Amino acid sequence: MITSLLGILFDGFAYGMLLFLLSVGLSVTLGMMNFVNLAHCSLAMVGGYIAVTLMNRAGWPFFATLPMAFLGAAAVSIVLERLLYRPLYRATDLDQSLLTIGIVFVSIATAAYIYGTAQLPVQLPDYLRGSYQVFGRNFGVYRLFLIGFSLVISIVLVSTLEYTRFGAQVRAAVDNQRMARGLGIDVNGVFAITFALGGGLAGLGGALAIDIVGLDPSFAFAYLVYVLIVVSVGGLGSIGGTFVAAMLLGISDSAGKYYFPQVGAFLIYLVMIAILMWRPAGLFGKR
Amino acid sequence: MAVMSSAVTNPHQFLQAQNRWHWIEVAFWLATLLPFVLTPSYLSLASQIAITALFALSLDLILGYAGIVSLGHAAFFGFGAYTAGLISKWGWGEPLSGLLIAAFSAAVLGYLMSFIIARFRHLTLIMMTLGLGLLLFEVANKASWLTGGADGLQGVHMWPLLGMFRFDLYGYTAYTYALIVLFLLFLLSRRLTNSPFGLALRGIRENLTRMRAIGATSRSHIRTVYTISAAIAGVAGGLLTQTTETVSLGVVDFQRSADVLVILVLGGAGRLYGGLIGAIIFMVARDQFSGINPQYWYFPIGVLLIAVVMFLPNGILGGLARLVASWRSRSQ
Amino acid sequence: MSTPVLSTRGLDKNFGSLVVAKDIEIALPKGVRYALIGPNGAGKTTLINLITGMLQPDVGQIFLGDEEITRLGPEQRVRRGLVRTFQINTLFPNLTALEAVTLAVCERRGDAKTWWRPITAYGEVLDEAYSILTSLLLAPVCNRPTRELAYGQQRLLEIALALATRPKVLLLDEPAAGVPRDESSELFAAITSLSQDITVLFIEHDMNIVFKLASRIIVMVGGRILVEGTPAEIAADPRVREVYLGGAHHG
Amino acid sequence: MKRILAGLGAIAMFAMPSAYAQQSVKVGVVMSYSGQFADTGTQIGNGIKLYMKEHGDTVAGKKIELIPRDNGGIAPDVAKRLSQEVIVRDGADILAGFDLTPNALAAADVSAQAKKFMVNMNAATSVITTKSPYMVRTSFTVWQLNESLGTWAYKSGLRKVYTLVSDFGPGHDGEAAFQKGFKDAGGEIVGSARYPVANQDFAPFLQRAKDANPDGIYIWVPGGTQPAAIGKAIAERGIDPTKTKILGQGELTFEDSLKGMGDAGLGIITAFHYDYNHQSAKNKAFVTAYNAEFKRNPDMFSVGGYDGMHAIYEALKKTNGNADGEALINAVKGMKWESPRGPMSIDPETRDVVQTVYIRRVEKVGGALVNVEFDKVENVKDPWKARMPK
Repeated sequence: MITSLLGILFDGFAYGMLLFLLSVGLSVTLGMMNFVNLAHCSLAMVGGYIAVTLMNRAGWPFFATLPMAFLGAAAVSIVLERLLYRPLYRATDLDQSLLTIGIVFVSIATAAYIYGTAQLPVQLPDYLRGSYQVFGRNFGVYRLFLIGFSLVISIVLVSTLEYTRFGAQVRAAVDNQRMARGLGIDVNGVFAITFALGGGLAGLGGALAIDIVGLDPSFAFAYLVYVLIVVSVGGLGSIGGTFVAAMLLGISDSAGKYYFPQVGAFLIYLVMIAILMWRPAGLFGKR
Repeated sequence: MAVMSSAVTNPHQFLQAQNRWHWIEVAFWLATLLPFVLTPSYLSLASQIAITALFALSLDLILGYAGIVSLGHAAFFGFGAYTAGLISKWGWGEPLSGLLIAAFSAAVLGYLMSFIIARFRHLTLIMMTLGLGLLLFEVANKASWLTGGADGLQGVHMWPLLGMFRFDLYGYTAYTYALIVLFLLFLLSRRLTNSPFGLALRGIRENLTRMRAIGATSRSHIRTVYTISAAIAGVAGGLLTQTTETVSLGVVDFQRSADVLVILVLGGAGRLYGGLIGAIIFMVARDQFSGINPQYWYFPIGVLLIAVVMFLPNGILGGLARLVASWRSRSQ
Repeated sequence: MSTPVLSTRGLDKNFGSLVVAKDIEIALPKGVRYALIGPNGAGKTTLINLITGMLQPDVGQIFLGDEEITRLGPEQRVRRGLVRTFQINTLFPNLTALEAVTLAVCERRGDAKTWWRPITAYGEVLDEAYSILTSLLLAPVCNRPTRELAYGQQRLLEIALALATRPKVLLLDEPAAGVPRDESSELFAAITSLSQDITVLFIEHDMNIVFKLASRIIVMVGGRILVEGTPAEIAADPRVREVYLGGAHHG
Repeated sequence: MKRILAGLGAIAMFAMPSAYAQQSVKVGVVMSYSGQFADTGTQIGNGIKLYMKEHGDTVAGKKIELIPRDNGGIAPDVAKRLSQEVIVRDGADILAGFDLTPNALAAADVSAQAKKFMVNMNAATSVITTKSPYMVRTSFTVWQLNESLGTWAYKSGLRKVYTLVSDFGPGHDGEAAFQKGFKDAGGEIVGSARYPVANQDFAPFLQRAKDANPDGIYIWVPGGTQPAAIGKAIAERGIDPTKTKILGQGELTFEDSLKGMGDAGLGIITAFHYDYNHQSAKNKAFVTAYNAEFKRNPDMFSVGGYDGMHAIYEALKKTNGNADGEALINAVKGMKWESPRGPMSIDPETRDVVQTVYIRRVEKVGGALVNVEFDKVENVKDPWKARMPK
């Protein structure tokens, strides 16, 4: 009993960390900059395709592809931010949604054109595959890696935004643009970098996700709902909240599927509705 | 703008002028008859556009007027669709009464959900509507003994409309039927938005805090409009069932909720014709693009959406209205 | 003495460790013009929020006439005649002035639930709204969207919306906030000409205006009522002087 | 013409533009080219194109014209509309494609109403072919494959099996078919679960299956990104396919899925009607041509499209170019041919496909994972329709 519970917690935690990596960028851009970027998962898809291309066609090792996935997605978000998002910072939510859905459509068609509609296979290096057996339970190596990696990322992220000069600039620019400009902060630059960071993290999440969930052009839509759930349950703009929400949803998803497989599909939505009824601004949301 | 403010001394005249039918409106509705003559082979598409336009109109009442963004409006569309389908399957294939029952059942669902919806705003509201919509999808999938699950509901057969007009392969009956229902419900919506209640809805959209400060019963308004909107969405769903004699999970899925939102915002939310124009442009574009290239039609549609946002903010109608206004003020 | 129109008993409100209202007791008789003054952060707007139900007090009671309204929602209090305006314009940007006031009148009369009759069928509602706008000199711009009105006109519209609800008690939160002094006369003329049936409580910083308009003055400091009295009493009170002169460096 | 409007007859002269299209036969191809099932449509389309390239675009003096239309996923209303439109607007004589059951069912109404020959190239629910007397199927049925697999599983020595299926119609069919075959033979189902259609993380489900201690786990998965995820989860759970047998319908071990699974896939046993690794001269030529044309291997969708076109071509030859629905369906009844998948025929009674069900095991051949056929059940008809009261 205890060991099966432990195994479930472990699996759910790892799945939650995957959701965290995919969502945290959106939480930052939506929560801090008030920009509804529904194309967030397209950036994750960009990261995924970069990783797969480098591994399968150029023969790069898995770990070497991760920074490239981050940088590639970050570069794409900078381009998007410059060309399309910046003129719309003051537009309505609806216009922002429509624009970014347009980008999702374009990204799906582009991915289908370049890579075809088939899903792309990924082979991890041997040392990330298989599992350790403890107490008769199997703990997947890759899941272990995911957990460790995500913890590191979140620590780096939180400390960057809380304790560095750049973090202070971001928070100042978000709180009061005019005052930040007055203080000599390059608000445009800060926003661009924040977007790049959010996009890069999505790309990283995409690259890490493909081993567990696969990759095809519909990825840009398939994960959008989950990511939005994580962000809203966690509370906008709160990195800690996103972390907790992702963990909670990952674990309740896993536990639900193990203990009550007949309600598996309902559970994640029920959890979300219950939490939002209780705390409409999300677990750690301020507004 | 200059025209409007030119010293209207009598407030009655001004509002009456606003409520009066503009010649463009008359022309628009006359133009909806053109497919019968010009493109009779497109009548099936035309009827599905009319149905989608009706669905978008229902969303416009809550989103465009009351400011309630919903990513789960397909719940009501689907509920109406399944209701209409089940009634027919159980042996009552009369379309008009079936449509009324579909409207009523969707309204009941909408009324129940409105108690949850009226409590939330912003992202939380969107996620609530999304979550409830997805739950309904899963219920429809699980209850395959009732809904046919992923295979779709089988055995839907409609009796002739008014006992005279069969639903034919070419879509004459379907389009005529859908167009008349659309027009009637459009008249109803037009009346609603020109009523004191319609004014209150716009007040809710504009400023909820101020609504409380003038003693408005905002939550009860929201419940009312949500119920009406659900009923209209249910009619749209019922129409789809009746004119195609099929029902599948597609009527309640996320894609349908997202599409109708895109259509409405594309056309211009908060204007009764926004959903109608959006439906026509989106569906004709999709039909044409996917006819040219069935694989990559997402690309031009995506570019279309991006272009509209960049060059015509607030949707096609919103953008056009602004262009017309600036052109008028320049020509004066 | 008859029952006051509006009274509170022992209102407390804390945000965490920050005390924003402590033991507030007021009693406003019918028709009196009250000014609520005090340095920034004294809790004046908080008090209005508490009275109108935008905030819930931690402790204490609020009465409108004989009726306790402590647990009622803001809109229920408005329907009983307790109405406010906002320090920062809180209007309907895309509604015309006429539409906004018509809406407020409709809500008061319970007509706003009607969705099957066009608004043009409500002649008397429109006339009433138009006459309110006329009395506040807004008639010439009544068909313009609110967002296009001049700032001073928007401040007047704040009052017009409140009047449309036919208030018994009107709480004005800095009605002239942001209006240049030489342009504020219209506003204060409007306030002066309000019906004597309406009890008015207004927040204002300009002491000249306070002393000209108010028949009684409440002074708040640090979430408490320091003193209440006639303008003459307040002007002579040394504690008030202390707050306004000695407390200047707090500001 | 019973359902074609009575009252508006005068306007009907716009209809049926096919009257002047005598020199060509138009085939409306309705399936999903976009969305979640985009690859299905792509591969069926490739099969169609290859057949036409090999056999020319003219048959019995008629030029074959394709009219592709995107269904965009599960949307029977769209399928029905598109089918109507290709007939009334574009003058199609034949309906083809149909990747998904609900879409095929909706289009079947159109085929029956308009009396048009309809070739179902993929949708695999048994009931579909009963909905139009003018429909033929060139793919397979879920019952055909999985009941055979259930029976075979017991014969191979398995006694206790856990079933895990996708929670929608075809998955339920797979579950029922396998369980029927297995239990009728004498086996025991020790547990079962249905996973959500859009499920991504399979660890909890497989853990639950493993904890039931079965000899084998039967999995039904509809393709897409899920099989690879399942394969990886199997390995990660420490389930050894050589000890606890993993059984499933062929989608579980699609080429792409195997690439994603890696060695975790070794030993998985599946029942299927086609694989590019099927050993026959006909298939070798087919795979080579396919690779030359599309730079990838064909799969069951491709062969459904390829054989579907074969049925159309051969039927037209028999009718001498007459594209009438009645004539074509009669021509195709009982037709037999050698397909890349092996011998296949059309059941004259049900118009459904009769073919060999291969039992395959994943093995490593020349460094790559492939499905190796090691047993087969020949001439399998759809068992569901065989049991249906006549």
